[in-house]
Amino acid sequence: MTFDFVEPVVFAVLSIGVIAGGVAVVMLNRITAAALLMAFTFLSMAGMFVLLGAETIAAFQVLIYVGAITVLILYGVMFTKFSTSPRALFFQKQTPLAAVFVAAVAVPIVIVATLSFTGAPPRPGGGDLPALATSVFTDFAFPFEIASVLLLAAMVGAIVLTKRDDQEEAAARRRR
Amino acid sequence: MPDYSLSYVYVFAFFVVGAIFVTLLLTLSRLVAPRKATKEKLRTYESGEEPTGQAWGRYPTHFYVFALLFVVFDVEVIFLFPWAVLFRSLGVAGLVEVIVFIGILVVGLYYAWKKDALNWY
Amino acid sequence: MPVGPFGIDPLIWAPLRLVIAVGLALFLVLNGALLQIYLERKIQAIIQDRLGPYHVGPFGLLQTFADALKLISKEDVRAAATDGWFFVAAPALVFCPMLASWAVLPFAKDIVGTNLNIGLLYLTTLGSMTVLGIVIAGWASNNKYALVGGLRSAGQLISYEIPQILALVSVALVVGSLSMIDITRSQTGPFVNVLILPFSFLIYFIAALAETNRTPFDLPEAESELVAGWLTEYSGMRWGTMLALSEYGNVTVVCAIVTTLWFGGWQGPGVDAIPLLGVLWFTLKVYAFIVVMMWIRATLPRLRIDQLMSFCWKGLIPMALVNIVAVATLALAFPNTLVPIAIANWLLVVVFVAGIPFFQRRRLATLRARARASATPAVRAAS
Amino acid sequence: MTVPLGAYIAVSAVLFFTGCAGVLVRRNAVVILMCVELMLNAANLALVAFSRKYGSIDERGSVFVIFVFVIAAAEVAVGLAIILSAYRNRPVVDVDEIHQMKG
Repeated sequence: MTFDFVEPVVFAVLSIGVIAGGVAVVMLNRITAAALLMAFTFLSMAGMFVLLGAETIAAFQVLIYVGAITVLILYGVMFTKFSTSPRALFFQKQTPLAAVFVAAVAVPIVIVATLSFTGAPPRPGGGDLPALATSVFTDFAFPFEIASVLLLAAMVGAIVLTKRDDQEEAAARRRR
Repeated sequence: MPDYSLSYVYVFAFFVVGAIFVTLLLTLSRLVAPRKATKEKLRTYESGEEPTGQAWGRYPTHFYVFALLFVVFDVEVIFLFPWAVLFRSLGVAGLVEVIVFIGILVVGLYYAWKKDALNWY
Repeated sequence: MPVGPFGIDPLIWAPLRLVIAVGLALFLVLNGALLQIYLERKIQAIIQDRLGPYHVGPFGLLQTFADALKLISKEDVRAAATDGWFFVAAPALVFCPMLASWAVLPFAKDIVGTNLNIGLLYLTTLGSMTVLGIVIAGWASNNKYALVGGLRSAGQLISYEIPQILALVSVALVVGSLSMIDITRSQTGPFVNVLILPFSFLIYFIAALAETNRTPFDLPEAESELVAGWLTEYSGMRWGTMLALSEYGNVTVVCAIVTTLWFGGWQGPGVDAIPLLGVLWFTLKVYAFIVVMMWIRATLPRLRIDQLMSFCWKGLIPMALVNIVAVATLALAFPNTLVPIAIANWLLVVVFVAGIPFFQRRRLATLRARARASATPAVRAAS
Repeated sequence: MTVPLGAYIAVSAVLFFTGCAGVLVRRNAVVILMCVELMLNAANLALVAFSRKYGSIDERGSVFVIFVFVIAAAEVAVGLAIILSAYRNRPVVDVDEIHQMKG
């Protein structure tokens, strides 16, 4: 008995999940629903990484995207009041224009990409962590340090942006 | 099937069993439990006070700083795990890199501390 | 013909292993919830010199069964203002990651769901998924208490996740692998990891108390302040899955992680002769930690939210980073022995435990000074 | 039977252009951030797929994915901070109305 049919089936299910989630994020009016479906897309994407044999990347994907970024975005949704009327969420004039533009660029690229990369399957098997660690800490040591500087800049910038407002608000409260 | 695929089939099976289990429990409860909804019963519970307005609105942004710091340190962690597994073969160079990395992020933590962003009002 | 563990054909053993692992996990979660609620009530009662449940069954043992039956047959009230699908999906979002954690936790030699290469990373990942369920639950309730409770709970969970993960990293540093089986096997005989890494154990255990909303960090669902926080609008079995099953399940999971990482997992006397004895040792160790958690609940008062946050960000996280750097440096400097790491770690424990009262006193002094400075002249004259 | 590389690239491209359309069409700033995340994720899929296929043992492509994670986290953190900051001054998250608040 062989289980060769499993991989294409799993791939098909995951790709439907990824694309349906992505389309839902674009189409849905309710932001919380969009955020949750974005998390769903990320989870399906993690499944694809597992299918490709990149288990470490899949774990990082869930850790960063589902665990951190989605929560951050949900926080952002909660701190802003959004309009619930459906038409308020879309540009009115640009919509057909954008659709035509994206379709014109996307369709050829998708077709070319699909047809040009046939051939041997990716190598599953997992165990990509040692290779990853070696690359990051030897060849990519400098980008690695730059990454920390980038994170520091993001941290400082975001704190400045949110803190300034807190002080202003506190000052306003004191004046009142 | 290779061992690798099998492991993740197991992981997936655990998730599916969890979902099925929750659904079963809730269905069982739905079959057994009475359902007599009244208008008063379905009102939002606000400690016995009259509920006023919706809860969805603006909340102060100091919550946000913690989420932000969490994201930054979470990203730090994804570098620490590969390093922790291989740090014996990476040797002193890897250790120095990671210490510099942690050091730069600790500067950010110190900045948040001094900016009074680590206080929850 | 290849022969798998226990002399069973591998082709049969593979699905059988899955069934055993899922079954054991579900059994532990269900049973654990029932038993832990009973234990919690009984231990609280003993410590507070009360009787606790004693009516239903011998020693009140059947009390929680009765409670569970009551929960199932209770009306499931869904307030009109709640947000449809999210409200329904939240319990599953909290429950599934908890159950999936059991996939990599070894009950005994060969009795484990799977042996992932990235077991520790997988556990961290699942821990971070729970937060999503809680935020969604708080949001979907459309209730101010629930939303504030959800935000507070999420803030607490994400904050304490960092020291938790950092503690795990220090274990990975010493063992050199992320696989739970390898970590268990690396602790032979009496030399369990807690002797080498007591400080990371301490950090993990404190953070785990916060992650599972146990006292002294149970303020996301503080009944007296937030009318049970993000669970306010949940009732009936929905509440049962959220709180009774998931929360107590999470308690069991973190205790199992502590057992596997720092206390040798299923290893114990007589395991080599009878492998199934490992399940017993594992369960006993897990329950020992659960009892410790209940003891802590009876002993310590609840923290305030700002104390909680500053304890994490100003105390635990810097100390955990120091711990990682110290462990890595010493492991590179003395590649053949773990004794320096152990000494450094015990020193860190002493510093940490001695430092808390010191910093507390200094903080109180600054607070008093600030209060004195900001007081009005009349108050100052009066005092 | 296995999945060819082209299938992964196709999924990646479709997701990328979905995100692209979202950025162009939506006017809610938070949703635009989400769509940018989708695009980054699509790029990740392509990177990992190519890395598994053509990369030698050192996984260069996957390393880039890790750096993409860093950038995505930084971007969302600062982006949301800007949105919240703009929102503080005037309670609006629609990008075509934010330009009204000059100075």
